[in-house]
Amino acid sequence: MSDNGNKQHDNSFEPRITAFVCTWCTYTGADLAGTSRLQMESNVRIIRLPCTGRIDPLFIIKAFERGADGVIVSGCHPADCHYTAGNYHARRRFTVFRELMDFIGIDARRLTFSWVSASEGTKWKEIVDETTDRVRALGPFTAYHNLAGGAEEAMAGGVQ
Amino acid sequence: MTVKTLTTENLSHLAAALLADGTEVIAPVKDSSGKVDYRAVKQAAELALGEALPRKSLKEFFLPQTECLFYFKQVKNDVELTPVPTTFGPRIVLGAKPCDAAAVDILDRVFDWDYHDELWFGRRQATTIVTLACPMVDEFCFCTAVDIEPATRQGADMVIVPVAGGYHVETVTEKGEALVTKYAKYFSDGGKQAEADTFRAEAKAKVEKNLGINTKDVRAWLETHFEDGLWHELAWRCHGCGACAAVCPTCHCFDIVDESEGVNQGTRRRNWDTCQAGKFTLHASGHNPRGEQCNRCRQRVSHKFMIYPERFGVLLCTGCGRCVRACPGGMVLPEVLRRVNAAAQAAKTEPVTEGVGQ
Amino acid sequence: MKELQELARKLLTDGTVGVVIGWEEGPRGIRPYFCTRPEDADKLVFTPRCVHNLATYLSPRRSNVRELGKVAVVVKGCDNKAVAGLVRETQLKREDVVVIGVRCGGVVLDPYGPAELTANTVADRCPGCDVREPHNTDHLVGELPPPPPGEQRTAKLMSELEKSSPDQRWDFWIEQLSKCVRCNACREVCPMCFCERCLADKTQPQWIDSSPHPRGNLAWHLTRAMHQAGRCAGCGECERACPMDIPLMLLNRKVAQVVADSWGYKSSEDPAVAAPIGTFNKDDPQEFIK
Amino acid sequence: MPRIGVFICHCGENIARTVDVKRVAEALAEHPGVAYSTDYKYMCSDPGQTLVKQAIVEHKLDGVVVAACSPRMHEKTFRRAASSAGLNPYLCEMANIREHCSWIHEDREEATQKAIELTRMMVEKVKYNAPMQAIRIPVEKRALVIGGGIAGIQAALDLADGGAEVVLVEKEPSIGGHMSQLSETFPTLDCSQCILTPRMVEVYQHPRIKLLTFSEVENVEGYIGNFTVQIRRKARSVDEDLCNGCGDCIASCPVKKIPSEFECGLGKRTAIYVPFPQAVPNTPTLDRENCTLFKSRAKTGKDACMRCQKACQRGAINYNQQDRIEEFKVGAIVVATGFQLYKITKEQPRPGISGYGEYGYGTVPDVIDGLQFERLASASGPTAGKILRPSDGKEPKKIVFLQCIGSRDCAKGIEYCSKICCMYTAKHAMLYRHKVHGGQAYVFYMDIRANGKGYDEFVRRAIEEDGAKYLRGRVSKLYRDGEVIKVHGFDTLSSEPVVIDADMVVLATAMRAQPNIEALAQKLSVSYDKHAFLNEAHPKLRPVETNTAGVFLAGAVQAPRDIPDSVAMASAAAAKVLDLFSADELEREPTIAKVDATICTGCFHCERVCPYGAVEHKEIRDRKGNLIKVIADVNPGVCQGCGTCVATCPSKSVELQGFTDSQVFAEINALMG
Repeated sequence: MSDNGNKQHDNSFEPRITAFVCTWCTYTGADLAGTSRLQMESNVRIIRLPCTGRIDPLFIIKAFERGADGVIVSGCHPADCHYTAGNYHARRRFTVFRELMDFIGIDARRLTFSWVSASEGTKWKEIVDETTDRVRALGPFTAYHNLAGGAEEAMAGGVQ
Repeated sequence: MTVKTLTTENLSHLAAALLADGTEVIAPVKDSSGKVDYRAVKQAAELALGEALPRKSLKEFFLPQTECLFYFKQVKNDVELTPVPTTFGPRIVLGAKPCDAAAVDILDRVFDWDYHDELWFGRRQATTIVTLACPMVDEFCFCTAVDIEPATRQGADMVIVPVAGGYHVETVTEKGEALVTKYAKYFSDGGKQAEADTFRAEAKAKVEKNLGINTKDVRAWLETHFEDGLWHELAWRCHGCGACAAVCPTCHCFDIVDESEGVNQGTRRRNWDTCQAGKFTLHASGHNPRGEQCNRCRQRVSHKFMIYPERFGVLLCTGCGRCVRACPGGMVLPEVLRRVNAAAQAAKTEPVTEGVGQ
Repeated sequence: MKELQELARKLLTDGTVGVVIGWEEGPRGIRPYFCTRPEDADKLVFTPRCVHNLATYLSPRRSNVRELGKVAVVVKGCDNKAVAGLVRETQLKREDVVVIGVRCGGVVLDPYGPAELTANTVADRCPGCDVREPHNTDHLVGELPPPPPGEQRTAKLMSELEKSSPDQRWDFWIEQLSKCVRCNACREVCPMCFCERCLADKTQPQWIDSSPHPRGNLAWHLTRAMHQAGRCAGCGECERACPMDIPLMLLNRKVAQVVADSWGYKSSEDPAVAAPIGTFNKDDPQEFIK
Repeated sequence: MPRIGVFICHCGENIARTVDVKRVAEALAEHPGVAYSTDYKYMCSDPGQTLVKQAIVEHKLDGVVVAACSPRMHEKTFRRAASSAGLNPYLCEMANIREHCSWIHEDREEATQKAIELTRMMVEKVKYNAPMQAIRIPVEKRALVIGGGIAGIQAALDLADGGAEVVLVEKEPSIGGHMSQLSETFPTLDCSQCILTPRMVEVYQHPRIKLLTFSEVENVEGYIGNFTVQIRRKARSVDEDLCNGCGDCIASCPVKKIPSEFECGLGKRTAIYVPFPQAVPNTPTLDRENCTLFKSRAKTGKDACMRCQKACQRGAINYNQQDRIEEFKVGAIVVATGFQLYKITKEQPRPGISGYGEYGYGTVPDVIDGLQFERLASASGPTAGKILRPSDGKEPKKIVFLQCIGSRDCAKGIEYCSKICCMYTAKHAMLYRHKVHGGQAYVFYMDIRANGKGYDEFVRRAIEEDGAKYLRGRVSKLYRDGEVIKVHGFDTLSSEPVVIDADMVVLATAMRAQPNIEALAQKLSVSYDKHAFLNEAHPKLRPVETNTAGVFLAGAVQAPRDIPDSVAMASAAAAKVLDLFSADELEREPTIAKVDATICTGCFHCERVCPYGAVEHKEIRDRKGNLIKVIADVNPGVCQGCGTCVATCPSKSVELQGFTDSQVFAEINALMG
C-alpha cells in the first residue's frame, strides 16, 4: 500500500523493522547511541515497553501482519533486569516462539533477540545495522503480508 | 424438463470444455489423504464424482467462510468506502450431492427475507448446479426423514443419475436447459428413465431405514418443550464447538467484523459463526441470554425443526449427517430426533407430556 | 470392565458422586457417557476405542456438567496429565473429583473406526507410552494390557518437515491452515483451554483476526501452540476434533519438544511439578540471543 | 473523533539539521484525529511549553504528542505542562526524534520520513491513553542503612538527627569499616581513629538508631515507603544485653594465635574477641571456627574448654545461641556496604582475575599491601606505630611503593582507576619519612591523580618536603635477594631501567566490589555494572539514587570513593531519604497492572511470574455470598509495572496501565499506512 519506510529516493528494497525494547536497558542504550551520534541504518522503528517481560509474541505476529520484514526484541542482560526477572521469563517465552516460528517456516533470520544494556550504545548500533543488512538480503516478507490481502481483495474486487 | 444421456467420457469432456470457455468448475476433489472437498478444479481429471461425501457442503461457494463486504479508509476527518462487486463470472458445480443443492435452495429464503443479499444472489445467479443422484453415504444419512430424497431436484439446475456407461440427465431449470443447449454435442438424446427410477427408489428405501420421524410432531413437541431435561443431557456431552455448524449445509449464521489493516483503514468482513459458541449471543452489557450450553443445544435443534419451518415453511436440515460425522463429542442428531419423535408420539396418547431427558 | 462398572455403581449408590464420566457404546462408535444412575453403570465400557480425553469435562466452564454434583472421571494415564494440569492451574481442586484410572494398552485413532489396535490404527500418542498405568488416582481398575503397537507418526512427519526448507514448511502450513474454518473445535475439546474468554475472542484490541483467512488462522494456531507450551497433555483431542483434519498435534509436539530440550520438562501426572512457563533458571540456554 | 495536538521540536539545530520539521508537522496535520500540529525551536523552553499549554486550551486537545528528545529526558516536563493546562498528564506522550532519529541519521529524506512515522506511532498510541491518577502510598518513616563504615555511619547519623528512625546493619562484629583501620588520613594527616571513634559512639548512643552488628540482610520485600526487611542476627555466642564488655572472657581464652582480620594478619587475636579496642559495640564475638569448644563439638560431640563461660561473671556466654531473623518495616534503604581490596595473593575473592605473579603473589616476605602499611603506621597497630618489617622486625631503610596494582590494568581485568591510591601512597611516603628518619621512599606511578581540595599540594609535599622519589613507570619484577628485595623497574621519563634494593615493598592495590554484593543487589532489585559496583539511577543527576525507588547508595558500593566523597554521598542519600520521609504519603507513577475480574479464570500464571509477589487471590461471590470463583488481583502498592503478567496471561485478563494492549496494538498498527 504505502511505501512509507522505503527510502523513496532509491528504488532498492528497504526493509521495515520493528523493535520491541525495554525502557531501562535497550531504549536507554539506543538513547546513548544517539547521544554518541552513532550513525546507523534508519529502518528500525522502536516500540518502548517497560520490560521484555511485557513483550508478547502477539506483538511480533501483529508486526509481521502490518508489514514488518524483520523484528528485533531486546532488553536487559540476564541479572540486570530492572524488575529482576522479566527478562528471564521473556527468554523462556521467546525460546519457544522462535522455534515455533522456524517450524512454521518463518525464516529465523527475520528475528533478532538481543541483550543491550544502557551502556551498550555501540552494540545497539551493531544490532540495528546487522539486522537491517540481514533482512535486506532476505527481501520483503511478502509471503506473510499477502496472507489475508483483505484490502487488496476489496480493491481488486475479486472474492472467491 | 429435458431428458438426455451423458457418457462418463463426455462428462469429462464437458468439464474440459467449460474450463476452456472460462467457466469456473467446482466439483468434489480428492486430496492426497483421500479426503473429498468441493473445490474449483483446474482440469477435468481432478473430478472425483460419486466418491465420499465432501467434508464441507456447497454453502461456502455462496456464503464464503470469510468475505469482504467493503474496504474503508479514514482520510483526515472523512471516511472513504470502497464496495465489493456483487456480480460474478460464470460458474458451474459438477456432481454436487443433491442434499447440498437442496440446502442452497432452502437458504435462498432467508437471504431474500428482510434483506435481499446481493452477494448470495450474485453468486447464485452466476452458478449452475448439476447434482449427482446419491446412493446413500452411510447409516447417518437421513434426508428422507426431513422431506428430501437422495436424488431430489430441489436446488439443482440439472440432475444426473448414474446408469450403466454414464448418466441419465434431467434438466430442472432454465440454467440447466441452457447448459444442455450450449454444450449439446456432449449429450445424447433420450435418457434411461427406468434405470434412473430404480436407482432413485433403491436409494430412497435404503435411507428411509435409517430414520423415520414425523417432522410435524417433532415441531409440535419443540414448541412446548422450551425447558426440558433433554437439553441438559445433550449439553453434558456437547463441547460447544462449531464443527457441526461449519460442516452443516444449512447453518448460515454469520458475524460481521471490522478488521483493521493499518492506521484508520480496514475491511468489513462477514465470517461464519455458530449459535453453539458461548460468545454468539453475549450482549455488550455482559448478559448472555444463552449463557449455558443447554440453551445453545436447544437453539440448534429448534432453529432447524421449529423456527425456520415456522417462518419459511421448510426444515433447515437436509439430513446429510455431516454433523454426526464431525462431532468430537459423539452427538447424533438422528438419535435426538428419534427420541423427540417418540416422546411426541407418546404425548399424543398421554394427556401430560413428559420430558425425554433423564 | 466389570470392575469399572461395579465401582461406578458403588460410587453412585452410596452418593459419593453424582455422575461418573466414562465411555459408552453409542450409535456411532464409542462416545463420552455421563452415568448418573446406578442402574446405568453397566453401560460403561473401556476398550481401545475409548479415545476421548474426558478431563475436558472437568473444566469450570462446563456448567451443565457441574449441575450433576460431584464428578468421578475415568482416565487413561495420558488423560490424567490433563487432570493434573487443571489442578496445577487451580481450575480444579483435586479433592473435588474422584479419579478412576484405567490401565491402558493404547487406543485407536478414531473412536468411530475399527476397534482393532494395530500399528496402522493406533493413536499417535500411544506408542512409547510411559503412563499405561495412571498415577495419583483414587481408584485404579483393569489389567495392564501389553504396550501399544506401532510408532509415532507425528514424530516422523515432524522430522521430515524439519529437514525441509523454511519455504517448504511455510507452504505446507499455509495450505493446512487455509483449511481452518475457525469452528474452534480444537479449543473447545482441549482440557487446558479453559479460559473464560479466549484471547481469540478478544476484540479490543483484536490481536487475532477472527476471520478464517490464512492470516487470522496462522495467528490463532501460533498463539494456541504458544499457550500450550508446558501445558499440553499430549492427548491429541484437538487434532481428532478438527473437521478439516489439520495436523495440529505437529505444533503441540514441536512445542513440547522445545520445552523438553530446553528445560527438561515433560508433561506430568503430578500437579506439584511446576510448569516450565512461569518459572526460569538463571542459566537457561540462550544461544539465540545476541 | 480524538483531538490530538502534535508539537515538533527543532531542538535548535539538533533535530532540524537532519529532519525537515516543517514537513513532519504538515504530514501529521493531515493525520486523522490530529486537531493541531506545529513546530517550534525549543519545545522544552518556557515559550515552547506555553505553546503547548495554549494549544491544549484553544484547540480543546484531548491528547498531546511532543516529538522531540527521549522521553527519559523530558517526558515529565511536558506531562507537567499538559497538567497545568488542565489535561491529564498521562494523555501526553513523546516521540523520540532526536536520540533515535536526527542524531543517528545523516540522510535528511530518510530521517524526515522516520520522524513522521515515529510521531504517527505515538499519535496512534495516545488515542488509547487513559487519564490516570498517581498512586498514593503511605511511608514508613524508618530507614535501613546497610553497612557500618564511615558512609553508613554518616548516613545513619544524618537520618537520625533529621528525625528518622534508623536500623543500621553491619556484618562484622563492630562498626567502623575500613576507616577504623587507617592511621592518618589525607590530605590533612589527622588521626583516623580520632575523628571516627566519636561518631561510632554517637551511633551507639543515638536514641533513634538501632544498631545491629554481626548481622546481615536476609531478605527484602516490598517497595518504596513500605519495605519489609529480614535481618539475620548471626549467633555471637555472647548475650549482648548481659555483656558489660569487661573483657574477662578474652583474657581467659587459650586460643591466642589467630591472625587478626583487623590487623590484616599482622597481629593476633583470641577466639573470643573484639576486633579492636575501640570497637562499637564493645561486646565480644566468639569465632566458632577457631574455638576449642566448637572444634571439640564437631569432632567428638562433647563440649570442652568453656573457660570463657566460667570467666564471665554475668553469664553472658551462650554456646547454644542460634542465628535469628528479625523483621523490620522500613520506608527507605541506604546501601553503604563499601569495598574490599584487590588481594596480592593469587586467589581473589572475586573470580575472573588473579593477583600479580611478577610481585610474588604475596609470598615474598615484606611485600605488603597499603592497608597493612596503615596498620604498621597506626599508633594502635601491632607495632605501636613503628614502621618495622613483618619478616624480621627491622626498620626498613629503603621502601618502594608501587601504584596501580590491579587498577587501570586491562590485562589484569580492572580497567578503572581506584581513585584513592595516588593519595594514600603519597601519605604513606610521607608517614614513612616522618617515622623513619633518613629512610628513602620510592614511588612507581603511572601518573598522579590528585584532583581534590588540597590533594595536589599534598603530593607535592611528599615529593618536595619529604623527599619521596617518584619514578614514572612500572615494576616488571621483584624478588627476594638475601636481606633485600630486588625491584626491577623502568623509569620512562629518563628511559632507563632502575633496580632498587628495597627493604620493604608496598603495593597500592585496587578497590574492588565486595564479594557477593550481587546477591544483596538482587535482593534489592538494584542493577550493577560489570565490576559489581551498584548502579546509580543517573551518573550525573541522580548519583545517590538507584533505579529501584527507595533504595539509595552511599560510598564505595557505587564506585571507588575516598572518605570525603563517601561522607558527602552519605549525607546526600540521607537528605534524599529525609525528603522522602517529609510527606506522609508519596506519589507513584500509575504504571501498574490491573485484572479484569469478569474474564479472569484464576489460572494464576500471573502470580507465578510476578517478581514482586504483587498478585493476590480474590474471591468473587454472588449477592447471596456464594463463592463464584477465585481470581487474581494486583496489589497496586506492590506492583512495579513490569508487565510480565500481561504477556503471560493466556486470556489477556490483565492490563498494564500506560502500556495497555490497545496502546501497543495501536503503535504496531501504525507501522502500515
